[in-house]
Amino acid sequence: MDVRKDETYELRASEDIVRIRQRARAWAVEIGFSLVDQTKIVTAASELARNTIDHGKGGTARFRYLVNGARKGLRLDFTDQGPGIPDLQLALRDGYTTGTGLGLGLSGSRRLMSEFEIESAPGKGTRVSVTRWT
Amino acid sequence: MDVRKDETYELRASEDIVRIRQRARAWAVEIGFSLVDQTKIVTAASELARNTIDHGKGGTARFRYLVNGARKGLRLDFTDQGPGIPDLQLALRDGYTTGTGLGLGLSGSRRLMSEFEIESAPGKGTRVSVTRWT
Amino acid sequence: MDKIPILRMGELLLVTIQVDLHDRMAVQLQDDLTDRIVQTGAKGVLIDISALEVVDSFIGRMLGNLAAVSRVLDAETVVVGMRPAVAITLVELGLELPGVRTALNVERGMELLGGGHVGRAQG
Amino acid sequence: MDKIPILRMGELLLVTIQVDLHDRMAVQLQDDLTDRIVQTGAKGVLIDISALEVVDSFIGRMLGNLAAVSRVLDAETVVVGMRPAVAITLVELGLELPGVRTALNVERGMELLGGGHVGRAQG
Ligand SMILES: Nc1ncnc2c1ncn2[C@@H]1O[C@H](COP(=O)(O)OP(=O)(O)O)[C@@H](O)[C@H]1O
Ligand SMILES: Nc1ncnc2c1ncn2[C@@H]1O[C@H](COP(=O)(O)OP(=O)(O)O)[C@@H](O)[C@H]1O
Repeated sequence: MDVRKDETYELRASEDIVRIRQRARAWAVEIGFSLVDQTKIVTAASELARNTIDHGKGGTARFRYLVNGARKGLRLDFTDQGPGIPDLQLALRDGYTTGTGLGLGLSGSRRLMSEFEIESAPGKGTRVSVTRWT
Repeated sequence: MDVRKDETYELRASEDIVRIRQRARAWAVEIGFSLVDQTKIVTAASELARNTIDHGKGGTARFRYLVNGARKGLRLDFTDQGPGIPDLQLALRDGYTTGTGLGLGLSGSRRLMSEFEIESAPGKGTRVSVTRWT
Repeated sequence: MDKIPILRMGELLLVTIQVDLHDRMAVQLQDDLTDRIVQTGAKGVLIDISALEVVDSFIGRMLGNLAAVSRVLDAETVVVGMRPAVAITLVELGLELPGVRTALNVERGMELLGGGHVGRAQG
Repeated sequence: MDKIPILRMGELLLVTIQVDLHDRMAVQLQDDLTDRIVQTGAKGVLIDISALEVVDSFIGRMLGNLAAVSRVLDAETVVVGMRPAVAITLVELGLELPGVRTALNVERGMELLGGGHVGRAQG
């Protein structure tokens, strides 16, 4: 698997969510995703960026353009050093939230992307990695 | 983080709920919250004060005017030595009540405020702390 | 103890809530209003909450109860004059007043209740 | 800060969301729209999202809240112009906008809201 492009963006304030949506759109267009796939990717990026900022107290988004034979992919890693998630299974449930959201960010992003990975250690932080293949 | 003002009020009878609403309004005005934010804060204070009296058999409300750099905040702590809450997750669910209420006090207050913390020990009592930042 | 006044206007009753309600006043109001609907045979009830700066779940529940009790007694209830900040807060609280009709102000509320009496035109 | 314009068209308000919404703009819009409903006594609100390329759960929640707040104030809300890709994504996200009426475009939305006022034609 080749990495054709690799960049990392800061996520601090709520304005950065808009910026991440724009970047995710640009990458998805460049990689050649269909309009519906672009929309799914941008939506997942928006959800996960908001989690990084709201729940994780800020962090980074790493974007990678992957090539695996004839298939191309976009991998997005969201990393923070926030409070972490004590019960992942619960957090992944539709509608579960500890804040004021709808509790669809994690579960919904998982449905929108082809691959979904999450690691979290209480007190240390959270990393969510999602990938979509053409 | 500085505390610019710190006061504690008694919560015994249902009339105290009206008084807490008036005090919450006065503090929110002083701190400079918008009208909508004032209304959210007063409503959350009303819900939590009623819980302290109805479910917690009375207690106190501590009000703090916080300053954190350019941001100002109002923190309200409701504390009682009542029966406590055996299952917090259940109590935080929309519509869950062991009384005759609508079961929106805890879940609704959480949505209305920026920060929400709850601690409860069966037989010992309950403390709910909510904060809203300008 | 303060009481909430209930005014009669033709076939309607008008309740104007002017003060921040104690829980006991709310319960008292429900009893009083029920009595008045039965006494007067009112077909509609307007509850003016334009003076209320806050509606929490207790008062929201009371409004829902008043509407439900009136309905059982064949009178319709319209809550009028809700402030914008109260509407936003109610929704965030999770309380959407199901079963309670609302109108902008007393005039609109009367129109709504008048409109509800088309039965008379047919009769 | 940018503000979302709210236009008055007779008894309706038209909100056209032209930009990718910041979270704070979304909150501001809710406050502004609620004030305008009460000021104008609008009976309906059209929210045109045809320019939105993405609706995530935050914006979805805002649309649901706008509809709920309007309803509490006796105005109906219709969201118009949702793009097909957005609709598909929303369903997969798990967000089905309960309580939010939708229409294809502004004209259809106006028909839908106008349809609620047939009472006048009869009167
Ligand atoms: N990056 C993170 N850091 C800490 N907690 C998180 C993070 N992301 C998600 N969570 C926790 O998981 C819960 C569910 O997240 P999500 O499904 O995105 O819904 P929402 O963001 O609407 O609450 C959050 O309420 C939060 O408690
Ligand atoms: N201070 C408290 N002490 C004990 N139990 C409480 C307290 N606050 C809330 N509870 C419990 O949590 C439940 C849910 O509370 P809430 O969401 O405020 O709804 P409601 O007050 O309408 O029942 C209550 O019915 C009660 O069992």
